[in-house]
Parts: sequence; C-alpha cells; structure tokens
Amino acid sequence: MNLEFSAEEKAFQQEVREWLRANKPDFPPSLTHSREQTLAWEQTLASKGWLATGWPKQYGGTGWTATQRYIWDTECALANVPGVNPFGVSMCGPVIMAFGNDEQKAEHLPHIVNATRLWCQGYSEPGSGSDLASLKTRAERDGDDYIVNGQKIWTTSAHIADWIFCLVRTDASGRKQEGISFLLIDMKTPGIEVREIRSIDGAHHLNEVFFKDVRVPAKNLVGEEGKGWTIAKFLLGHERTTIAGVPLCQAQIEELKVLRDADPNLRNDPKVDEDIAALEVDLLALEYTNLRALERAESGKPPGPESSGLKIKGTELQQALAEYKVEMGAYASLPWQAEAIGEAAYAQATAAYNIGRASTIYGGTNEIQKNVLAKFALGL
Amino acid sequence: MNLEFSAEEKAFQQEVREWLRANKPDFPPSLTHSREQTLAWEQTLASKGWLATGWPKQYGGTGWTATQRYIWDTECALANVPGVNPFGVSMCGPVIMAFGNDEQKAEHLPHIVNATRLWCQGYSEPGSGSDLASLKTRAERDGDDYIVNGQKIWTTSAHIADWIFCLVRTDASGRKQEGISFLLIDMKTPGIEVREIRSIDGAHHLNEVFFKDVRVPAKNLVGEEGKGWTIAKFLLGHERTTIAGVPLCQAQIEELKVLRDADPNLRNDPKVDEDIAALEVDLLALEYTNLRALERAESGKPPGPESSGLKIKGTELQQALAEYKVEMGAYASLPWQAEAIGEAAYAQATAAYNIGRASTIYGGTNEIQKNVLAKFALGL
Amino acid sequence: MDFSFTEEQTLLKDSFQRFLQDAYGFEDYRKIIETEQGYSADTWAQMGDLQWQGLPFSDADGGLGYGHIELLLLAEEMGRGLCVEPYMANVVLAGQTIAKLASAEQKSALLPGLMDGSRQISLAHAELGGRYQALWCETSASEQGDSWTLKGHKSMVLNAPNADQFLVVARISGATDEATGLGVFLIDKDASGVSLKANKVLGGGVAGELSLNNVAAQRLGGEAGEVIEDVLDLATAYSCADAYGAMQALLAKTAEYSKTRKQFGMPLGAFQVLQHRMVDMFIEVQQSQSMILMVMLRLSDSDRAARQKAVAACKAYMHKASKYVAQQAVQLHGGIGVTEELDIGHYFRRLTAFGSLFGDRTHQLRRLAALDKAQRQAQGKLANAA
Amino acid sequence: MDFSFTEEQTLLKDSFQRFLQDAYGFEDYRKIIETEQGYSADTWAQMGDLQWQGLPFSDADGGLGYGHIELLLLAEEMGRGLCVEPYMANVVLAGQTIAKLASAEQKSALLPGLMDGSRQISLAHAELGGRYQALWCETSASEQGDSWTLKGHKSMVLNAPNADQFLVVARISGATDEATGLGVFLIDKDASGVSLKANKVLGGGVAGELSLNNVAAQRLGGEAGEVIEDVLDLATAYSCADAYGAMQALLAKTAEYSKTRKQFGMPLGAFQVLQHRMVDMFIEVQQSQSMILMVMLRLSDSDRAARQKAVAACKAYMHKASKYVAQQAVQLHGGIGVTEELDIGHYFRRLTAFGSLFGDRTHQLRRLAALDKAQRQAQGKLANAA
Repeated sequence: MNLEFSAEEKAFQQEVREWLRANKPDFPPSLTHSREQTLAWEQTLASKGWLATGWPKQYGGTGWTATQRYIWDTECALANVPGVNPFGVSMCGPVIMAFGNDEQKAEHLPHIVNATRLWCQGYSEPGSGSDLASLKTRAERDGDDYIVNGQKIWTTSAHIADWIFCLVRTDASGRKQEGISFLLIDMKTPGIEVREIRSIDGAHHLNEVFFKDVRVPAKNLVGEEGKGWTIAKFLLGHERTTIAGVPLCQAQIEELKVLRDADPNLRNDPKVDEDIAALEVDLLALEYTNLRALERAESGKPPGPESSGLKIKGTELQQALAEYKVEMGAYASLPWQAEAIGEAAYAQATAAYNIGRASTIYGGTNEIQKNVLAKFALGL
Repeated sequence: MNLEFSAEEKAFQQEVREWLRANKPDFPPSLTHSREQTLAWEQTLASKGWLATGWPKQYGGTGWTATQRYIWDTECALANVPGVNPFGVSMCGPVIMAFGNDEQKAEHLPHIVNATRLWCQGYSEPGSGSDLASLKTRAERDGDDYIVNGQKIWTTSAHIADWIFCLVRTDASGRKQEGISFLLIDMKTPGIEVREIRSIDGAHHLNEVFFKDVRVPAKNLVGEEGKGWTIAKFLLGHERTTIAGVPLCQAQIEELKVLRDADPNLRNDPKVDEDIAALEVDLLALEYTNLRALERAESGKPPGPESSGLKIKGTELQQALAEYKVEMGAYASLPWQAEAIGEAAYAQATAAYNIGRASTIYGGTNEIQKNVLAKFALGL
Repeated sequence: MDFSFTEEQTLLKDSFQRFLQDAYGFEDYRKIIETEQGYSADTWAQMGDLQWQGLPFSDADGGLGYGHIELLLLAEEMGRGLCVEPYMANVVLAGQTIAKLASAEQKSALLPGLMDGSRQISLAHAELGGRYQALWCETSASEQGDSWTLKGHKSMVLNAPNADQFLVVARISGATDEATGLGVFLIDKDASGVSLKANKVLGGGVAGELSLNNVAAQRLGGEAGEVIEDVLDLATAYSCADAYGAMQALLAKTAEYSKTRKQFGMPLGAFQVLQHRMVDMFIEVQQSQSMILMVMLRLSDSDRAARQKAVAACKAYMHKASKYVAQQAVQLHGGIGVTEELDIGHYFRRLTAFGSLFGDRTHQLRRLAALDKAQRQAQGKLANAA
Repeated sequence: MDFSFTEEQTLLKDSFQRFLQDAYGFEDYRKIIETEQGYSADTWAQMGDLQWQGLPFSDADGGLGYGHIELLLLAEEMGRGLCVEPYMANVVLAGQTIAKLASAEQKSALLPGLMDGSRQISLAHAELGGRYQALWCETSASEQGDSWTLKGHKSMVLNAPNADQFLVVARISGATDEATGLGVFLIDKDASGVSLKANKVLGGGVAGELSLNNVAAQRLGGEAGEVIEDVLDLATAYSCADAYGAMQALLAKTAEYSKTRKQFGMPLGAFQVLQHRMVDMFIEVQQSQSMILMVMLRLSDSDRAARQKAVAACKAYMHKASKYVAQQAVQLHGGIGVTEELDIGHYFRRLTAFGSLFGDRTHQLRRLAALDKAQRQAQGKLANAA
C-alpha cells in the first residue's frame, strides 16, 4: 500500500500550481459564467493543451494518468479557478470517440478540444425526469435528414451553447429503452427556441429548448439508430472518479476554516470547531473512497463497489457544507442578490445553498442511485 | 386555549403524589420484575382502586378523566415506580368489556382489576412479524372445545402469566384477515409449553409459547368466530394517548441532567448542555402532541392526525435518550451484567439501550406505522 | 385542558386567509418581490384600511386589542400565503417596541400612522459583531443637554428602505454585551448623519445597513433591554408561526404533486421511500404545530423565563423541522423544485431566511440550556456542582 | 497510488479467518462468553502455538516482525468472527507498551511468555475522572530508594481478571492532566496492596477495577506519556478494524436475511424503504473501509500529528457509522435481532462497546480540531486570531 506521489508526480504538481497561479482568469468562479468568460478561460486551457484532461493524446487530450488528473483537479480547486463546461469535454467528446465515425471525429473533436464550440446536453424532458427512457422528443427520418419535434428541459448552458447533443426517439414501437437515438444538433438550426428557466438562486443556468420541425442532417446521428440508450448508459457510468467533487469540498472546508478564524464569535466557539471537524471527517472518508476508485481506474479495473456511493455521499456533503456556511454567516447570509454585509464570502452563501439542492436531483436523483445500488451492489 | 389544571385536578395531583410516596414498592423499576414483585405492586394499586386507570367505575376502574390519567402517569414516572403489566389492564380487559359476553366479564374482569391473574399476549408467530394477519396457529372446533396447535413468539411475560389471549386461525379458506379468532387460554392447560428467549440485554422478558393439541373451552372465544381481526384492530387503535411514553422520557431527561450536574467532565461541557437541550426540545414537541391527542380523547373526539406520529416519535426519542446515556457514561457504561463502576445509574445504561432497540419493532414496526400513515394521513 | 381557538379567532384567521388569497396570487407575489420596495403599497394600504396593522395594539393605544394568539394566527397565514408585506417590521418589531416603551405623547405621535399604514418605522437592533445576542450593542448614544446623539452601525434593519423613521437600539453605558444601559432612540430617515444602504432579503422584502454618524435622536422611554428581548421573542414566535404556515403549504403541495407526477409508470406517491419521506414531513409539521400551540399557551405565563424558554424551544425545534420539510419538498419536486417559476422554491427561501432570523437552533438551544440551568440553580439542584 | 495488500498480507488474513472459523463457531462463542474468564484458554494456547500473539513484535523482540497493517487485518477478522480472545489487552495494549518502553532485560522477562500465550499482562491506564483523556492520571508513583510505590485506582482494566501482572500508568510529578511526569510500572497481581474487582464487559471479555494501596512496583523505562498515547492510538485503530469486520458481517447477514424473510408475501428485500436502508448501510461500510485504508497508510507517517489525526478521524467516522449499521441490522431483523440467540445482537453489543472504548466520536472530533488548529497556528494561518 502506498499513496505517496512519485517524484514525477510531485514535479507535475509543482508545474500545474505555478501555471495556474500565472494564468488564473481575472474573474472568480461562479455558477453563471457568460459565454465570453467561458470561452476565454477554456481557450487559455486549450492553448496550453490542458483542456481535455481525460482525453488521449491522439485527439489532442493531455493523456494524463488518473493520478495526474487528480492532482490537476485538486490544484484547480485550491487555486479557485472556474470549472470547465463538462458537456463538450467530458460528455460529448468521449461519446464521439467511443461511438462516432471518422467524419464526426474530424468535425467535432477539434472544436471541443480547442474550445471553439460550446455544448449542452438535451436529455431531460418535462414528462421524463428520473425516468429518462420515457422521453418523447421525436426524430423522424426524411431523406438525408431527421425532423425533430419536441421539448427538452433543465438544459444547462443552452443559452450560451453552439451545439446540443440529444437523446431523441426514432422509434416508438418497442420497449421504451429501444428506439432512442443520439443526435448532434447545431443550435443555430431553424426551429430551435431557447427559453430561460430562472433558478431558485435567482440566476440563469437552465433552459427549456423547444424543437419545432428542426431539420438535422442524418450524418449527425452518433452510433446506430435506436442504440442511443447504450450511449446514455455509457455516459452515466463515465466520470465516476470525479463525480464526488472532492477537490471542491476540500476548498470549501478550507474556506469555512478561514471564515471561522476571522470571526471571534466563531473561532472562540468549540462547537464550530467540532462541526467543521465532523465535516472534514466525512470528506476524508469520501476522499479515500474516491482514491480507491481512482486507483482502480488507473490500473484498468472496472469500477468497484466503492464507486457507487460516491455520487450520493459527495452530493450530501456538498449540501452539508453549503448549509453550514449559511449558518455560520448568521445575519450576513440574509441579503439576497445584494452586496455583502460583513464577510464578502457570505454574500453568495444562501444562493449556493439554494441551487445546491439540485445536486441530489440531477444526473439521476439520489433515490434512483439507491435503487440501482440495491440491485447491483446488494442483489436485492 | 388553556392548559392550566383546575383546582380539583391540582388537588388530585397532590393526593396521587402523596399516596405514591407512601406506597412506593421497595424494589426499583426494571424490565424484568418477578411474578411476586409484579403481583405485589399491582395488588397494592388494586387495593387502593387505582390499578385500572382507564376503566369505567362499573368494572372496578378509576373512572378517571384523560387529564387525571395524564397526571397519574406523570406522577408515577416522577416517583419512579414500576409500570403495570399492560396485557391484562390495558389490553385484555378493554377487549372483554367491548366484545366479551356477560359470563366472560364476570369471570375475567374481577381477576384483572384485583391483580389476581397475570396475562400475556399471543399475537406474533415465527412467520408473521409485521404481517400479523398471516398467522398460522390453528384452533379447530371439537364439540364444546377448540383444539389449538401452533406456536407464538416474542410473548412477553408468558413465563409469569396465568392466562394468555391469542389470535388463532379458525378458518384458512378466505382472505388472510378473515378466519382469525380471539381466544382466551389458561396457561395451565395441558399441551402448552413455554420456552425462554434470552434478549439482547441478557435478560428474560420474552418467550416462545408452543401449543400442542391444547383443549380450550369454546366459551373462551371472545366475540364471533372469525372476527378476531376486528378485535386486533381495536387494540391497535387503543391507548394512543399513552403510547409516546412522555412521562417516562421526562423522568429520563431529569436523570440525564442529574448525572450531568454530578460529573465535572459533563457539567463543564457546553456541548452536553446543548445535547440535552436538544433532547428536551424534542420531548416538549412530543408532550404537546400527546396533550393534543389527550384533549381530543377527553372531549370524545376520534384520534386526530397528531396522534399517528406519537409512536414513531416517542420510540425514536426513547432510543435517543438511551443512546445518549450510554455515551455520557463513557467507560462507566461498559461493564455488562456487573456491578456499577462510577455512577450507579450507568450500570444498566447499555442494557437499556440494547433492549430499547425493540421499541421501534414491536407493536408494528415504525416502518409499518409509516406505511399506515402514508395511506390514512396523506392518502398516498 | 383546551387547545381550541375561539370562534372569533377562527373567523379572524379565515378572513385574513381570504384577504391574502384575493390580494396575493403567486403571480402577484412574483411581481412584488421584483420591485424595489419589495412589497405592495396598495395591499399595505388596504390592510391599513381593514385595521390589520392595528390588531395587536391595545384599545388604549388605538388598536383592536387582540393578543399574541391572534397575532400568531395571522403570521401563519402570512407564511402560507407567501405574504411579503412589512408587517413584522412595522407592527411587531417597531410597533411593539413603541407600545411597551414609549410615552403616551410619543405613542400618539407614532402609532396612528403605523396602524393605518401611512407611516413606516423600522427597528434597528442587530449588529454583526454580536451575532444573535439580542443586547450586544456597540452603537452609542450620548446625551448633550436635552438631546441625544447616536453613533454606530446597525445591520439587517428589516424594511429600512421603506421606513420613514428608525428606532435605534443604542448603548448609553456599560460594556458591549451588558444587559443594562441600553436605550431606544427615534430618528428620521433624512436626519443629518444617517446613511442607508438598501438590500434585498432572502425570502422577500428589503432591509438596510444603517450607518449613524452623530445623528440627533429622541429617546423612547427608559431602560430598554428587557423590552428589546421581549419584542425579539415575540418576533421570533411570530416568525415560527409564519414558518409553520409555509411548512403546511409545502407538505400539501408536495403530497398533491406526488399523486399526479408519474415516473416509471407510477405516481411518485406510490414509491415507498417517497411515502415515508412525506410521512416524516407530515410528522414534522404536526410537531411544529404542537410547538406553536405550546408557545401560544406559554407566552401568557407570568414567569418571564418560562416565556423565554417556550420561544427558544419552539425556534430550536422548528429551525430543524423547517429545513427538513423545505429540503424534502424540493427533492420530491425534482428539477421544477429548484426554479423561480414554482412556489416551492420561494417557500424554501422563506424558510431558509426564517432559520437565520433572531437566532438559529444552536443559539436557541444554548439560551434554553442557560435558562434551565439558572432555574435548577434557583431550585438548589446544582448545590454540589462547581 | 496503490491500495492493494501484498500476497503475504492476504494469506495471513485468510489463514486467520480460517483459524477462527474452525475454532470459533457461534455456539462456541456463546459458551465462552458465559465462562468466568470470558475467553477460551484452549484457543488462546493454540494461537500462541501458531505465533499469532507474536505477530506485531519485532524480530529482535522475538516476534514475527509484522507491522500495523497486518495487525489491523487480523483485527478485522477478530471482529468478523466475534472473537473474544484477549488479544488487544495482551498483545496491543500491554505488549506494545512493553515493546516501546521497556529495557532489554524487562522485555526478555516479559515478552516470551506473552507471545506464547503462557503469560497474560493487562495495561491499567484509564481513570473515570479523566473520561477519555489518555494522560489524565491521579494514581501516584513515589520513589523510595530503588523501589516504587503505587497508590490509586484504575478502571476498565481490560482482561484484568486473567492477568498475571499489570502495567500501571502512574503519575510521578505534575498536575493530574499534565502530559509529562508519567511512568509505567509493573506489578504482580498478588502483590500486597492490590485489590481487583472483576467485571464482565459489554461485547465479550472481562475487565477489572484495580485498587492500589501502596503497592511495590518496578518501573518500565522512562517518561511514558508519548508511548501511552501512541499505544492507545494503535489500540484505537485496532478496534476500528475490528468494528469494520463486524460491520461487514452485519451487512452481509442483513442482506441475506432480507432475501429469505418474507412479510406480506414478499421478501423484506423487495421493500424499497428497506432496500435504501441497506444501501445506506452498504455505503457506510464502504466509507469505513476507506477510513481503515487511510489509517493503514498514515500510521507510518513520520509526522506524529498526522498519525494522531488519522486515528481520530477514523474513530470519529466509524463510531457514527457503526452505530448506524448496528441499529439498522437489528431493526431489519425485527424481533429476532434483539435476542441472545442470534449473532446480530452480539455484533450490536460489540459495536456499542467499540464506541465507548478509548474515546467516542465527540472526543475524537475535539482532538482532531485541536490538532488541526495547532497545525494552522504553526503555518501562520491563525495570525489574526485571538
């Protein structure tokens, strides 16, 4: 057993740390970056070749080991830089690599790896939340095109995206998991309308996307027609090693400690020390569970049982951290969409707590995760 | 709105308090009183006429109002006197009053109200825990008798009881709730065997009761043959107002405070104050919910929605109190079936915590309670 | 033993519920919270016409003479109806401070306008440095001849941007956290040396950061510590009742939604895990109701410590219970629960704000423990402790 | 990055698991815990023959020279197999104290018998007045010429009734809670002035209350504070691994039971609420495993504070996790879960005892916070704090 970084890994860590210090963007991370901010930061990463950290070198990725990616994620959290829009790099890209044809690879992967196109994800629909397979958006073949009609919802970043990857129904006759296809759609295509959904934190992250007779070239079908569910499952199992959000939680714990130490009401209260220690203990367990998953990924093994709880425990911890920050802030947490009173860090505490409630909902509610675990981990 | 006791009620409270002080038994309350102890204390109560606190005067009960019973229960908890075996006074007695014939009333009620017969309850069977209606113990009519064959389990006090009331199957042809009958059986009848089940706390509360060709006179059938399920439901709805165990919890909180105040490690620890305050707050909510149920009972209204959670919240609080006492005790909680080290109160803390886990299991698990509530309180 | 309300109380509650239903649909509410003043001047004026603002003031003060039970029943409807009118700021915080502390002359100058809705007054009590300590006060008041001068900073002055005047809690003598040496002072919003930074508040309404740089002020009555504590306790009880109303609404809406929303071919309410979750919400709502009833009964106790314990216990319980109900209501609604477009998220924000106002669970548990220990000390139960 | 065990470690673990399966069926265990000595002398002797007791001692001390990883793997099997042999008392607590503190001469007098199972020694460290503070010590040691005299009372001396000798932590100088001024002293069980009251212990095994009235003693090595803390930390890690084994057993047995036990015509495991409950248990077991791996890795850290933090964090997490798993295992088994006749209740008791040994969650969270604050102080992060 060994968890020490090798000399090479330590050198890499140092390089990353210095580069981030020199290239950190001049705006702070938030949940609502503009298109310009997103492109600026991602293109900075791309020009260094560090945007697609999970990709092999042949497609312009970093070709990093799981440990290098862990180091990268941790350093990014410590440096407090914005995250990367996941829909292109972490989702659509890997799908095209695994299921796309050469033409699709040539067309799309460079734009993703260079951050010249922003993506969004067209999965959920008004009637199909956790029950994704019941989706209704239709794509009917018409010559060389599909005609797409229907509606997507909860589409993060649709208002700043260039392209959307969609699950659509190409056949309604069989089991509901069958007849689903995976389609890439240019957001500028006529017939697409994006409507803002304002979130509980008062901000604009989410959208509804309406498709009315949207004509999509059939060459934008990824994989076989009717095999979209396979791709959806591939994506759900993907990114197991980052789903827990450990680096972000570590940065948040450190922030709580800094806030505590700056406020005499908090730093002289042993209960606050104990509460933070309790959160830290939960995080340590999560971190080591995550490291176990990472080690398996590194050595090419399939995900073990330890990885299944990562999303559940990770999102619960993120929510607990957000909730605790609100309570530490006391009155300073109460202003809403307003300037800070007292410590600046509390200005967004309540908004983050609010929108953070979504983390146990999206990507399969935690209840769905537990249904799945009951079946696959316990055989119930 | 008014919760003040009337002058009469205050006088009653004083009378009860003084009587309990003068007549308290010389042994402390425990979960395992001997037959002799049980009879001695109950006969003391009976000779004062205060054993059957829920019964009308015509059957030798106290005829007390719900408020008087609340005062009585509270004073008993404060005086730390043993509880009364519920199977006769609180269960079999009310059933006989409601469903029994005159002969049965004349035969059994005086023995209950005078504590000259101890009762136990034959409900659960090895295959039917929460699913009580699936019980299998058969009673077949043979002339003027029933022949009973089968097995009961978790039978509290069977080893010290004179009689047992049983749910038995008299007909196996219809729905499982049908064909169940309510039968009174003398424990001295040939063919009955009682076997001890040693509990997790190392003590003897529970038993298995085996019936082999046990001949029970048909006159011991209560109500109609096949209508036992109606009686079972009647009993489940009974005693809503005492099920939460509020007086007991109040006595336990006070004990925790006394233990805290006696130990410098605890009384100088603000966290202990906060923890106890949190338990006290939960208890206060439970107490007022209980009072609401009591007020409804007093004014003859059917139980309201407030009463449904009483068992769930009451048992959870009892368990939390027991768990906290173990943790307050630290090393003093560790001796097992041994003399106390340190504060005598901790000697039984772990045993009480252990056996207290049963409170969310018996009388319908809390999971079953929630199933029922989902249906009846929320219409789900 | 009697937990029932009088017919008059029930009528009052029902009529306010109907008033809000008419005046305050969810779409009205959404428009109101986007405005700068954060409330509806029309509704506020109508409420004044109907004398709702006069409800808790005595007949002698020109009010309707109702007590805290009626006030809390009103608060429950405010919470249920997502009402953001500045009732707590004007009527409870400022109004009750005036009623308990001011001279007859001051009352007659201030209360009529407050009661008919034409005058708004905010109580400036909180300072960030004191966290939730009611009487922690750095803002100073110094006397020069007949007049007083205030200096300091007050935070989270509820409804401040709409106020015509402020009542400022300031320290005349003693250390920052001392219980005595405090006064309440009246100032005009336009007085020289007053500067106000307006903020919106989580859950609706507005507030301000108030800076006082040698502001001339008029004192209300005398020693103010106990009055401030009592008024904050009443406001805490009021906010608990408001939260109870919101919790009931969330439970009802969630149970309703779960019966219609289908996933995997079944209504959500058919899944056992979600059933039990809603049962837990239901039980928390029931327990909260018990706590509200407990406070209603005990707020008329002649023992001040008993009143304080009742309020502390109620808030301590309901902070936790309200978080649970709010969080689970969002979780069970799924995506739609985290949008501005559905009322669920707005109740969630209202209940989050409730938690932090006037002291959170931890603060109240500590108060409760301290009050209990003081009582045990007085009863001689701590004789051996040191 | 590497979380895998060596082949040797895996073999060792498997072979001990097999040994316990053969020697220690549940019915054997039930008989053993009813005996006065609370362990099986036969099994203990066999373990000595097979050199299990020698496992963590260095080659130089005559042991097998394994490290803490192997020791914790063994502990996991002890927990899984409900083993009540006095391994922790003899090998971990007394044995490691001797190994770290005693002179070569003392070691050669004591360790061979300890390792072959023929001699038993108990460490008397705890005093009720100190709660869980490792170095709180009222028992005094005074030197007279060459010899020492002990006076005081020690509690919860594990396996004391079976011990031939005791190691007593006693204070030579300083205040009761001071970290320095402590020594470890060897006494015979029959020495004049020794009195022992035997107790059974929750979860199996025995212990004693040890009274020392001017008992002549031999000192082991020098200043003992750090050694005692380190040994108690190792024992805590050992007990965590033991608890982890028990938790795995409870999860497996509960999941298995839920597949066969039927209620309302369905196996328990078909009810969604119970499925999710078991998933929560499963996750807690996984997280506990991660904590055990974390401790295994960090116990070889050269930084003493890092080792202490690792142990404190592991115990803090696992106390809570083990309570959850134990309570839910009982709940899901229903009535049979609260009897002596099924192993579930015995695991429950073992895990309850685990919580209170060497410091509960609260104690460990406080240690962790204090260690973290000291580290931040050293890093200059608390510069502005006072």
